[in-house]
Amino acid sequence: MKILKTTIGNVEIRNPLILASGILGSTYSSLKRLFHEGLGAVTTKSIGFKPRKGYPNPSVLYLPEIHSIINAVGLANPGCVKFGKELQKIDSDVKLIVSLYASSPEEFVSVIDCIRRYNKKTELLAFELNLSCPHAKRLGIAVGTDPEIVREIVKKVKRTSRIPIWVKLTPNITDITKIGEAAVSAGANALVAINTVKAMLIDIRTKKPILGNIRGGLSGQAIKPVGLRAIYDLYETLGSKIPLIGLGGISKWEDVVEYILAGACAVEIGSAFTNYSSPNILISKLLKGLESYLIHEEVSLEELRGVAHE
Amino acid sequence: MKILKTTIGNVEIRNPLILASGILGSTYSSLKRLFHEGLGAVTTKSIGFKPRKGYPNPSVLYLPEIHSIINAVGLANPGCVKFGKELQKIDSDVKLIVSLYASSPEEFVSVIDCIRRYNKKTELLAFELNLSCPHAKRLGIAVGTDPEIVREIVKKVKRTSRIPIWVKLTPNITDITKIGEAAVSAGANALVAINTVKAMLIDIRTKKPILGNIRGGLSGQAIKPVGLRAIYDLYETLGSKIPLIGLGGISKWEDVVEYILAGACAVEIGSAFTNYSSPNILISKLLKGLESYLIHEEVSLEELRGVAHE
Amino acid sequence: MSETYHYNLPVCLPIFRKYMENEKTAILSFLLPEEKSMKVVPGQYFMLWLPGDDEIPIAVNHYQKKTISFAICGVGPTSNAIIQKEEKCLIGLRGPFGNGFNLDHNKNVVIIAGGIGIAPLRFLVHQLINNSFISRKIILIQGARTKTELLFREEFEKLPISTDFCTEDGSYGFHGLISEKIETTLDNLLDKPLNWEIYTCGPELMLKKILVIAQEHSLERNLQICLADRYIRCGFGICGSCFIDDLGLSICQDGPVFRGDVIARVDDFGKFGRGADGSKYPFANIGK
Amino acid sequence: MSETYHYNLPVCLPIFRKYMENEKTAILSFLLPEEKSMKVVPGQYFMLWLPGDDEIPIAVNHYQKKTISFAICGVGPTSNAIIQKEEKCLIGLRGPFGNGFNLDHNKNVVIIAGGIGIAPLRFLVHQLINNSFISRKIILIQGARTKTELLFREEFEKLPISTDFCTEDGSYGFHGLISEKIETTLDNLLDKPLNWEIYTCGPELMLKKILVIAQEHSLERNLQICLADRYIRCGFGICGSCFIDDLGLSICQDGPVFRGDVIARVDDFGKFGRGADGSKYPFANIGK
Ligand SMILES: Cc1cc2nc3c(=O)[nH]c(=O)nc-3n(C[C@H](O)[C@H](O)[C@H](O)COP(=O)(O)OP(=O)(O)OC[C@H]3O[C@@H](n4cnc5c(N)ncnc54)[C@H](O)[C@@H]3O)c2cc1C
Ligand SMILES: Cc1cc2nc3c(=O)[nH]c(=O)nc-3n(C[C@H](O)[C@H](O)[C@H](O)COP(=O)(O)OP(=O)(O)OC[C@H]3O[C@@H](n4cnc5c(N)ncnc54)[C@H](O)[C@@H]3O)c2cc1C
Ligand SMILES: Cc1cc2nc3c(=O)[nH]c(=O)nc-3n(C[C@H](O)[C@H](O)[C@H](O)COP(=O)(O)O)c2cc1C
Ligand SMILES: Cc1cc2nc3c(=O)[nH]c(=O)nc-3n(C[C@H](O)[C@H](O)[C@H](O)COP(=O)(O)O)c2cc1C
Ligand code: FES
Ligand code: FES
Repeated sequence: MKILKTTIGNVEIRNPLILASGILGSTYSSLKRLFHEGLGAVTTKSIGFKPRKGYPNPSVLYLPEIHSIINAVGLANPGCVKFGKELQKIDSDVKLIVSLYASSPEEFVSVIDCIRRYNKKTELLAFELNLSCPHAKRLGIAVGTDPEIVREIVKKVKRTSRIPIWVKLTPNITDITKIGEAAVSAGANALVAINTVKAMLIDIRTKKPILGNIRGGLSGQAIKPVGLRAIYDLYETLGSKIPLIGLGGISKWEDVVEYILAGACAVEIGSAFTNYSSPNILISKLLKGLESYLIHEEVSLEELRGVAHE
Repeated sequence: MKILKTTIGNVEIRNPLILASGILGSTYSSLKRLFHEGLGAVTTKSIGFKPRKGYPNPSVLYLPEIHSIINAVGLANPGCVKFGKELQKIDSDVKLIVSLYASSPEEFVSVIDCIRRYNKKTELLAFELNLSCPHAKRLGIAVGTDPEIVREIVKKVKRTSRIPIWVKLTPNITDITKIGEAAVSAGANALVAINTVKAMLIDIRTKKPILGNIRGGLSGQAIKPVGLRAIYDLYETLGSKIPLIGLGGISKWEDVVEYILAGACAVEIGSAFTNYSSPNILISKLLKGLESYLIHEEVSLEELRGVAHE
Repeated sequence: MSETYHYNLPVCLPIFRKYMENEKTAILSFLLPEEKSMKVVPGQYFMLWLPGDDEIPIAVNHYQKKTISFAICGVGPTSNAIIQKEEKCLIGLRGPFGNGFNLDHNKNVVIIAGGIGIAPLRFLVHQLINNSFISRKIILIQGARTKTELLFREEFEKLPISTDFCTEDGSYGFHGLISEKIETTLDNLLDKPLNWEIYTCGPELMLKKILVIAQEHSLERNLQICLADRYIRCGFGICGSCFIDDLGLSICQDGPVFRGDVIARVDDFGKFGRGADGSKYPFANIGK
Repeated sequence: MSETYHYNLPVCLPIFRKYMENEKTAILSFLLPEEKSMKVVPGQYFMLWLPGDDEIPIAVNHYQKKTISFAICGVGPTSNAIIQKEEKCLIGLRGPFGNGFNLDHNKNVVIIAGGIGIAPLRFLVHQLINNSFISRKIILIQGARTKTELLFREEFEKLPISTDFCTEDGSYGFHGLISEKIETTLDNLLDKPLNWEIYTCGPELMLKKILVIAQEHSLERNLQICLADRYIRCGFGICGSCFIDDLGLSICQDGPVFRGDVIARVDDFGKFGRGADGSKYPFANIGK
């Protein structure tokens, strides 16, 4: 399946399918497994400076009518020290992206330094910055909703790390392209969109919010048209120079094609793994569909990118 | 069904179900019909100053997997002169909300004046301001995404009209409560949330965006958790004094209850009418379910409002 | 709608065959790729999308096995652009939509077609011939401005039905308006009027006249009228663009086929259309 | 998962019956409101939500007609809060989840329960008795710290099965650890070892010992182990919280029941758990 080879900036992966952060990827074993089941690369759960238990349960619920998930995991993670060590157990052939969160530029730098200190072995494809955390100094605002803060974070982080920096954008914003532009102007190597869409659920018997954290985020098929539009808008504003990685509700190979036509170079897959007894069933369906399409349309992935804008 | 009587500020309607703007309500006959089939009130398609053809088709598409609609009708409407006249044909027992759009405070005032001039007969329940139109002077920004503009619009409009002013909010914004606060501080009589969520679709055979306007908005079951959260957030910020009208993906009576628990006094129904051979099938299912619930829980609609915050 | 096999989003298929029935009417056919066959009733329509341009409602003109055909008359920008497309060009199909003709009876049949109104009626004729286990009379009265606009005439002349043609310019068949023709035909034919079912499609002003004639014969409940002169946006009854006054019925889902007794209660019938902007325009002022 | 009848969101039901099996273990039962009956396999679990508090995995302890029961032992904040709830209180049920025990064989059966590990095995015992058309031997070996923790003992003593109890303090049955008991029992019983299927649930350190014993008898493929000492978040295999090293299998969906030969390849088995934050903790340090 040579035709599925994908380039994201300077890095090459065997196919454009990447595991989305927070899905299955909390342990070295599951990351390893998902890669060996066929994905082009895998992203870890978002890692912070300190261990975090996350929010009480229920924190991840499936909504079958709309083939979607609502979650409020709350960035549960063992912290960068333990996770840095854990990463060492992953074979070096696994293409790995480490997702990070923090609430200030300095903290992002510390997390990266820490991961690199404890994980001397595995070479990383990229760090993916999850900007959904509340800002340390400016109460109530997520770091990813202010272009200034995003610029500062990316600048600081770029100075620390020679590993490519991908910036993951939230759709819960008036104009996603403004944040995209800020990240790119500060040196981001790729943009990833979208994270989950603000959402919640209420139980009508107990009359209480269902998620332990009350509020959560929506992912899965319901948000595919939303993610697609985000990528389309980013491509239109930023052009083809900056690599875009699309995600949000991808569950069929046709969705992957749509994202690439909108301007993505590669895609991430998350909620779609729900209901598969084994991830490789989904992965091989997507890869096969994509391959046949490229052959049928006599086009390469690169040629396909952004064609919907023509 | 006395227990379904609903108060929104100073107005009373027989039940809390209102037809959402842009759904079925483009003509006096369909508005009349929908009211007679059991809704508490009906909202017209958004009306502007001049006639508008809207965007080319396809402009309204059904997405069965997620029971949702993507649309880019583009505010097609006959303009306030013709529509004002058309409204006169509606019997005065029909509880009617006229939805308006404009791209500046002055234009909103003109549309209201015009509707009142041409429609001397029908008494209106409220004007609902649709703020999704691009701003006349500030290119590319929707009027509803800037608290300053919203405040100015509502202030001007309130000076013109003694009819209650409802302000309909877009979810495509970093913080919906900021706009809600602005509208309320300027005198809005109620807030309506949410409008559609930014979205799009691409055809993988022709490699072109499907909607005539390329970009559109998502409505229907996919956005229910999104609208619910918007109402919950607005209620939390604004408290119980300002009436909230919830919409977005309501398709079952349970959804209505969720919105009321989140803080809505009433709800609007749009996309859910898809796939019903007659609207009254849906309306009576919703009303019956709601009524049994209230009886079973021994609670009134007013008592139910906002309980999820306790 | 979502339960049965149905295209909710436009499915783009290459034009499989194309030919011109006359200089402004193209017949386009497509092969449906699915395994199972789609259920389509005469009178139902598809939204035909010309990618990057616009989308218009077009009745199913023929459907057999997996081949579906449309007869499209060039009257405006989109219909003209579509008929200029050649084989292999991709056109999006969304549908089938709407309430089609009711065929569930054993009566004799009169079919009245005006101009491009023959499009859905061709499919009806074939269905009536092929799916009837009884023998019944089928009379087709087809009118047009001139001989070349009597679409599918040669095909119909070979079928086991009575045909009756008329042209406004007298170039073929009866010389005059179809409404004049019908009046006399009905008077002659309908000895036991309730044994007859009447189907019609064509310009709305013609349909209006037919309704009046049917009412004079107390046949409005035996009359099935297909409206095809109206603006359609969504096709599934949600956007409100196609609702007709005063009943508040949709053309796109409750129609396009209505019984005569229902349409008789529609004030706008034969009088006003609504454009894309929702404003009314009088039918009298425009002619196709 | 979505095809079969299943609670994807917590369905809040009033506690229908509650009683305490001992001072820290409550049996809660609920009436499922649906028309159709839900398919539940022994070893499967529900997420039990205490509204406004937290949600924890609890095995199905009994299920017949529309009544479903759970045996909950108070060990931490949420389990203790749940067992203090009284009848009519609303508890959310989400499930059933996970891969349950395989009952599709005609072998004789040894069931080994340690402490609250009896919870899913009670359902298993009843299913084996009720749904077997063959006669087979069923031996239940149940261990606990003390007599009052031998849950359902009197019920088991009345069933047509052999029972064998042991307590760490000698207050009932054999005086000692269940693992000692098993070793001798297996040695004695298993003349034709492959005719026996072994089911077990209990503290993971106990399960680990049982695996070793089974391996010594080359019985690991006849051994079905239910893990119930682990943190579960989503229940449907998506969040990754419950994956076990090194195979990368989930407890919540691939488990909680695993065959002995599979679990033998799991490095973490009996050694490390993972907490809510995903960090590992050694099992040896904590005791229930
Ligand atoms: C259910 C249904 C089935 C149909 N089936 C067929 C079919 O099988 N074959 C076929 O050829 N056609 C059919 N039609 C008609 C076809 O859809 C139209 O001819 C087509 O939409 C025209 O699109 P256009 O862009 O080419 O022209 P447009 O510019 O949209 O208009 C075409 C004509 O309509 C008139 N018109 C439209 N809007 C207005 C207005 N606001 N004010 C005044 N005049 C107006 C114009 O005079 C113009 O000549 C059907 C229509 C319906 C509703
Ligand atoms: C599939 C499955 C089925 C189950 N079935 C049953 C059942 O039928 N009945 C039943 O009573 N229980 C059952 N359990 C166990 C039950 O889910 C737990 O006892 C419950 O989750 C405890 O929650 P808690 O909030 O009360 O206590 P918690 O505070 O969550 O912890 C309970 C105990 O676990 C230990 N622990 C947890 N996390 C850590 C950590 N990070 N570091 C150190 N120690 C830790 C603690 O020592 C504590 O005593 C089952 C578990 C699983 C996975
Ligand atoms: C259970 C769950 C946990 C998630 N955790 C993270 C996370 O830690 N970091 C992050 O950047 N995104 C996280 N996400 C968001 C996903 O990475 C992804 O952006 C989103 O789910 C949309 O993609 P999908 O529709 O394919 O799932 C999480 C999503 C889910 C469902
Ligand atoms: C076809 C269509 C047209 C719409 N037109 C308008 C409009 O003119 N004005 C407006 O305020 N909202 C409009 N909306 C948005 C709806 O009023 C509503 O906010 C949205 O659909 C969410 O509700 P729902 O999920 O119940 O449909 C439209 C929605 C659809 C699907
Ligand atoms: S075209 Fe939308 S309702 Fe008929
Ligand atoms: S608990 Fe989420 S994957 Fe198992």
